[in-house]
Amino acid sequence: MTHPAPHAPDVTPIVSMDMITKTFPGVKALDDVKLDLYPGQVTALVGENGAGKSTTVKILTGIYKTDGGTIRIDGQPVSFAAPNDAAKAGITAIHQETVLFDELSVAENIYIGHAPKTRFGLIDTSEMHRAASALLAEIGAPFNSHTQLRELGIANKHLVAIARALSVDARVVIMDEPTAALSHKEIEELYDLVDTLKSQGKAILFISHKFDEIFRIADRYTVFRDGAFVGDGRIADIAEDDLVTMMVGRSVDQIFPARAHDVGEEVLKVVGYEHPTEFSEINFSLNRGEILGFYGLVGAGRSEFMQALFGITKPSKGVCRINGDITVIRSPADAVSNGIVYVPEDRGKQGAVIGLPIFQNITLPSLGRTSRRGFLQMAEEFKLAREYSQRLDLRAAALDQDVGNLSGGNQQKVVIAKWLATQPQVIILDEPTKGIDIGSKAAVHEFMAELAAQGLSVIMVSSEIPEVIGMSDRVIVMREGRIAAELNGADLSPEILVRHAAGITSSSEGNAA
Amino acid sequence: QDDVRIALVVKALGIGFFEAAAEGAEEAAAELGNVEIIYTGPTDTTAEGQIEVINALIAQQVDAIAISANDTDALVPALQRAMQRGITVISWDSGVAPEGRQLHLNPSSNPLIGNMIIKLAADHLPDGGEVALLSATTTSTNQNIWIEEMMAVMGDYPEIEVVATVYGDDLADKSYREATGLMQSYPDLDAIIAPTSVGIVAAAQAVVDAGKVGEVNVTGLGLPSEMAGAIESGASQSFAIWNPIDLGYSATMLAYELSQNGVEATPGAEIPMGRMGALTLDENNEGAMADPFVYDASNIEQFKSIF
Amino acid sequence: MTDAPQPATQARHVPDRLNSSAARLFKSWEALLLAVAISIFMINSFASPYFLNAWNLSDATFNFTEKAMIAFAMALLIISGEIDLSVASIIALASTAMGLALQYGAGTPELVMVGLTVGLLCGAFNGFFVTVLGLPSIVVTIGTMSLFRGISFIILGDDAFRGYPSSFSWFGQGYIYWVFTVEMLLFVIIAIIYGVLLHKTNFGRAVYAIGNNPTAALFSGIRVQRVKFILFLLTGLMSGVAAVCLTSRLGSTRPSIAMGMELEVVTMVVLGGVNILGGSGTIPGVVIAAFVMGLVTFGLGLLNVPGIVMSIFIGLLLIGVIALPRLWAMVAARRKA
Amino acid sequence: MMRLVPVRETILAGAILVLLILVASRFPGFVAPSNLANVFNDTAPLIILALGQMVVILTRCIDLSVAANLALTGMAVAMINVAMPGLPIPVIIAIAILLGGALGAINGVLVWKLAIPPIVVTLGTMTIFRGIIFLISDGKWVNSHEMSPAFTGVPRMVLLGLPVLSWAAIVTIFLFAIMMARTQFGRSIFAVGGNPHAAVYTGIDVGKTQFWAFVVSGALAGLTGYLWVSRFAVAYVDIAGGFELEVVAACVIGGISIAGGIGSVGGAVLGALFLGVVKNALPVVNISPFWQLAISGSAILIAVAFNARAGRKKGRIILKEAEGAK
Ligand SMILES: Nc1ncnc2c1ncn2[C@@H]1O[C@H](COP(=O)(O)OP(=O)(O)OP(=O)(O)O)[C@@H](O)[C@H]1O
Ligand SMILES: Nc1ncnc2c1ncn2[C@@H]1O[C@H](COP(=O)(O)OP(=O)(O)OP(=O)(O)O)[C@@H](O)[C@H]1O
Ligand SMILES: [Mg+2]
Ligand SMILES: [Mg+2]
Repeated sequence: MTHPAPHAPDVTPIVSMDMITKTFPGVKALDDVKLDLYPGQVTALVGENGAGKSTTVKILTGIYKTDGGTIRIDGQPVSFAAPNDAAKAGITAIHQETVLFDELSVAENIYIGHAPKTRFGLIDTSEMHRAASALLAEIGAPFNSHTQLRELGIANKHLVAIARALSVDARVVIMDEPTAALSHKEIEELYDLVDTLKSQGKAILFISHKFDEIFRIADRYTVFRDGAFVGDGRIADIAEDDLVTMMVGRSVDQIFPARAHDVGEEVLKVVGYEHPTEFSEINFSLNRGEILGFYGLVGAGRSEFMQALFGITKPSKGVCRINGDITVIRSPADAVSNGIVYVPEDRGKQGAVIGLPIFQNITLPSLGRTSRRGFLQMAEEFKLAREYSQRLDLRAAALDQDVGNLSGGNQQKVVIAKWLATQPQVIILDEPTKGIDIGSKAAVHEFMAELAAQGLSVIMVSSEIPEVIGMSDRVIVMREGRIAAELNGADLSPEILVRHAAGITSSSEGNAA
Repeated sequence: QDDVRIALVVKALGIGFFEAAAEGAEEAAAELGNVEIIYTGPTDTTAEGQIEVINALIAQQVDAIAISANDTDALVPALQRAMQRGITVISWDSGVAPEGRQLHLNPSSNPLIGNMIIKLAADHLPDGGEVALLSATTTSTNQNIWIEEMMAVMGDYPEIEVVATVYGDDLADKSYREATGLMQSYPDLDAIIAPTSVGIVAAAQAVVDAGKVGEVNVTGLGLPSEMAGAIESGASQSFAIWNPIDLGYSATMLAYELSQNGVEATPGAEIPMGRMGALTLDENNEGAMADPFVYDASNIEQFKSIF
Repeated sequence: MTDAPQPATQARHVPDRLNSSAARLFKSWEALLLAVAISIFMINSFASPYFLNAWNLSDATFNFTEKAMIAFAMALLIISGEIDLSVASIIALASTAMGLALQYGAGTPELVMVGLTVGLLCGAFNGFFVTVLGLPSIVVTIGTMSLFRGISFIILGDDAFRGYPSSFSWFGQGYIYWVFTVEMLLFVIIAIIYGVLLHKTNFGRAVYAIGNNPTAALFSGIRVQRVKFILFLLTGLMSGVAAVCLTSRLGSTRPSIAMGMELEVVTMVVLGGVNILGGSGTIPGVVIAAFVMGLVTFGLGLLNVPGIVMSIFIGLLLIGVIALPRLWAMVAARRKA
Repeated sequence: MMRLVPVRETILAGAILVLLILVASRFPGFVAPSNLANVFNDTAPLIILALGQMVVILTRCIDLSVAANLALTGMAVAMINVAMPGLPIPVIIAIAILLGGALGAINGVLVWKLAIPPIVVTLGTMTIFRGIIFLISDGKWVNSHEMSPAFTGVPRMVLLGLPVLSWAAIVTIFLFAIMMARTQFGRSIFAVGGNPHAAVYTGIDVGKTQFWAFVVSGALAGLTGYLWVSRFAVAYVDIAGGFELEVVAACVIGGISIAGGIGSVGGAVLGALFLGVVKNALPVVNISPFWQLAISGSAILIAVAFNARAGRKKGRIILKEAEGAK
């Protein structure tokens, strides 16, 4: 159904950024970068975490002002004083974070800022809902325009963000990691939408850390490294390995670390965990030195369960045995003192205490050890922080720097360091590599293997099939709040995982075949 | 500097009554020649505010403090400290407990005022009726005493019934609302007695707004300048007040006598206060300046521009 | 990372500190505030001949010691991201309770016990609504602000409790040595206790963590609700201490006691550099702010400036001390561009 | 659908109704139309201020300076009236609104341009405004006999059976209902409070919206300043002292979330009316005025506990059975 895109090299870009520079206090986020977006083509922007991709998006949408350089649209230099100017110039974006309003209706979320008006200058609500309904129908959204946004799940919210981007008649559509929160089916629908936009002659900027999808839908690529432009070209002309090398500055071994799958005695046993609305009948055990993968589609309730295990939410039923003893965990403090720690999925909100210095973040749960009778001992704290930041190869200017100034990947390292410093028995990693670039990802995998080898038990929640299969000794698949299957060894194949996660039983598969 | 500094501390700055008293103090100062008046007070009627003011005055080593107190008891420690540092302390208008001052100057005698306020109401109710009290704050010393004195003589007015006592906190809006509430709760109400210059004005306004001029008579203690409108509209037939100018004048004179002329404040003493004659102290070292004076349509024009 | 160019053992070195401690001290809010305090002191000494007098300065401390006692506890509460607007009303209720106890023949030790206990109970009441029911503290304490004082009014009406024993007057009127009052001693002791608690203990670290990010603090194993509850208890307790001092100083209890003091306490805390949104602030800052406010009120009082005009200065100081550095940064940035 | 019935508002209206019935069972006179009109008239200033405060709170700010703004504007127009008794009242009202708006703009600029937290800004301006009243008036009162009859007459002038003061509240309610539901500004207010971060991305200037919210709140405080001073026929430093807390309380009782983004015009109005009815009913049912403070404090606590319960997230409901129907 897609037309072959006009690949003629002489086609002129709609948007052309040149010599763009942007500095934040202490960080040169962009340094003389260039980026061209062509009509009817998808340009993939790739780079490590903190390479400056999202910053570029924010400059193109008028949220940040540049310190230098020019942006041309159809060859004419433009400057955006505010987000509205970018929208007027025909640039629209689906941002990396969902930027919507829970208390407003779907239609208002789509049209806020550019709602249709009546003759008296008031918002024309009926026209707004009509137009919104039309848009929602176009992208196949399973809800109507009057729904409160609050009532929608994360994937549907993303559809609203997409509808909003389409509601302005844009010529340039930017998508910053649009598939990170979507399930398999929705991702496919998004790809179709991208094809449609392409065929309408729109220029698309697509940001992703997933190489399979870049090679599937992009026509061109641009690579940034550490805020600098490295190169660009046609996807058809480059091999995956070369793109990775360009991006990281070296070649990266994408093989998962080899591990000896010899596991020790049982450390943790969960029996009959239940919650009134979120999960039910959770039974499993975890052994010393084991990596237990938890796979499921987004929203399967894995995080909810892990948080219950960590004492954040209260299960209505069920017991947990640690080293054979029944242990009641009422709060994270209980969990920590029993050697269970949790690296949350939402780094900014739940992980790092932004505002506190790095060393204080690292020692926060270990203060009992670094202090004397409740009184702080700064020297002990620095000692502990130094030890673990070195172990994790933390990149920071100083240990008393605010953790908020670190890049996402380094914040993640601080969170992991904080937990390792407590010398836990069980570490739960919720989506440890989400939004992490390919280079750091390998390091995290390496590190997990090392932890397991040292006798730590690891629970890894992940939605990435290769990671789950590559790292886990055993995998539990969750679906709709329940354990759908427990798999290991030969059963670990992508097809089987997806089948259990999506609830396709073997018999129905047989019927379908 | 050899000027005698006398501080006139009032309940709160900006109240017409006290502004007039300050005028009287200045008059006394002019008469005495070498006196500097420090007119001061908090901006809200609180004891804590007055204490801060007193502390500042002690620090300046003023010669005398003449205070109209927001609280009988709370000011005592601060004023005692002032006396320890050699400062003459008297109270006037609204008093402090005896251990916190050398003498107290009552504007009038409390029984006279108590009788006066009920008589003003009764004079216009030959057949008796229902009256209600609108007082200042629940903690105002003088209002409470006058109401007590009034209750003591209620036997002389058998036809008059006091149906309620409410508090307007000396705030115009609260007094207004309380007065309106009174007229709603007691549809047959005949008079509102407000022994406070803020309350009486607000009550008069409330009566006018409720369209009850002629039905409900507002009386009590008020300032002619503020009550002129109410007399004119008929919301108030008459009201009383002592002359605040005289009061400020007398307080200053007394403070001067005590601090400069070595006069002792002891029970039975007679202390001169210039053109106002002399103050005779009772067993509590208190004395009354003069009778309250009644204002009505016949004399209001004459006084409204004075205070 | 097996074939990464660098061997994993040679991790890069991250220094402990970015700036020297002297540099940090110099740039701090406390330094700015101290400069303000010293200039006010100088101006006052020139403006009034009565200012530089030990007894006068001693009297002047009464203007802020009671407020500051509460301000220290309030500083911790505000750093943790909560606020308590009911402190002045707790004073009223605690003072009323002491008055009641007096009616039943309580002596000085019992009176103090009653005052502190009622303060604690009020703090627990606030803490319950905020931490157990999960309600916003600003709203809860606006409610209890009316409720606590309302109960005092119900008990006392237009009456007053008086006749406190003379030994009781020691707290608010007594002197330890020469011009040094009992309240000053309490002020110093409480300042030290809270300074140590906030800056030198695990509890203080938890307070900062909670103020910066309560969710992450919870996920780090800190008992967030318990810490907050304790902070409400402490604020209630300090209000109880202030109630003892104020009642002792006034020698009587009326339901309108300490009316409006909550805003002065909050002003003191904010002027002391505590971020009203939580997460940062220090006890030394609050101590200096207490002196700044005391010096301004006392200095202007010596010139017989009415209290309300003084409050203009406090208001300007509050906004100005925060606004000026930001304005300056803006102007500097513009000049650079 | 749940959304069609605004739950909070209905329950609050129910509570007010129950209150009225209780009072009426002992004092039928209280619910006579004329008395209810009085109660409404008495509550009108609170309603107007609560609407202004609502806009500010919705944008995640708070305006503690409303009462001081009211007092300052009231004093200013009273003094203008004394100086120029001939100045027509519409001009006076325009001055009041403009002056109030200008004072609000001071708050707004400090919040917008210098990013000082609103509670600090308005705590500061609250004391500064009060101080300025003292400075311009020299602490003196402006009394009724000094004001022109037209000045004091307008709010009590009766139009179609209701005083102008009541009409001022009704018109404000009407304008706000339209503004909040159907204008770009009104919707932006919800967006800014609901998710300021997202508002930036959708091209809404958060600071500017907050600025205008303060201007609106200030302008209404200015208008109320005139209405208040002319109604009580007196102006002095301390008028409406502490009223800002009552205004915030009305908003809280009306279900306006102090965290911003949630609330409605109906809620603010009902919250104000609730307090108005309580305040007016107490003296009538002969409960000692000393009880009033404790009762309104309890009302705030109950209302906020209740609102929080009603607004609490119901969880995500992953388990299918839990949804019931299946
Ligand atoms: N508001 C800001 N203030 C200070 N530094 C910032 C800000 N926004 C981004 N940065 C810094 O700029 C750099 C580029 O960040 P950016 O978000 O553009 O990276 P990215 O390529 O989108 O990374 P990711 O793949 O993790 O999304 C990082 O070092 C980041 O820490
Ligand atoms: N309705 C929703 N509103 C907001 N966020 C949501 C919603 N549904 C899901 N999310 C977010 O999506 C993420 C995944 O949801 P959840 O934790 O329930 O499922 P999971 O099986 O753990 O999925 P994951 O694969 O992300 O770990 C979480 O970050 C959650 O906060
Ligand atoms: Mg990004
Ligand atoms: Mg999850």
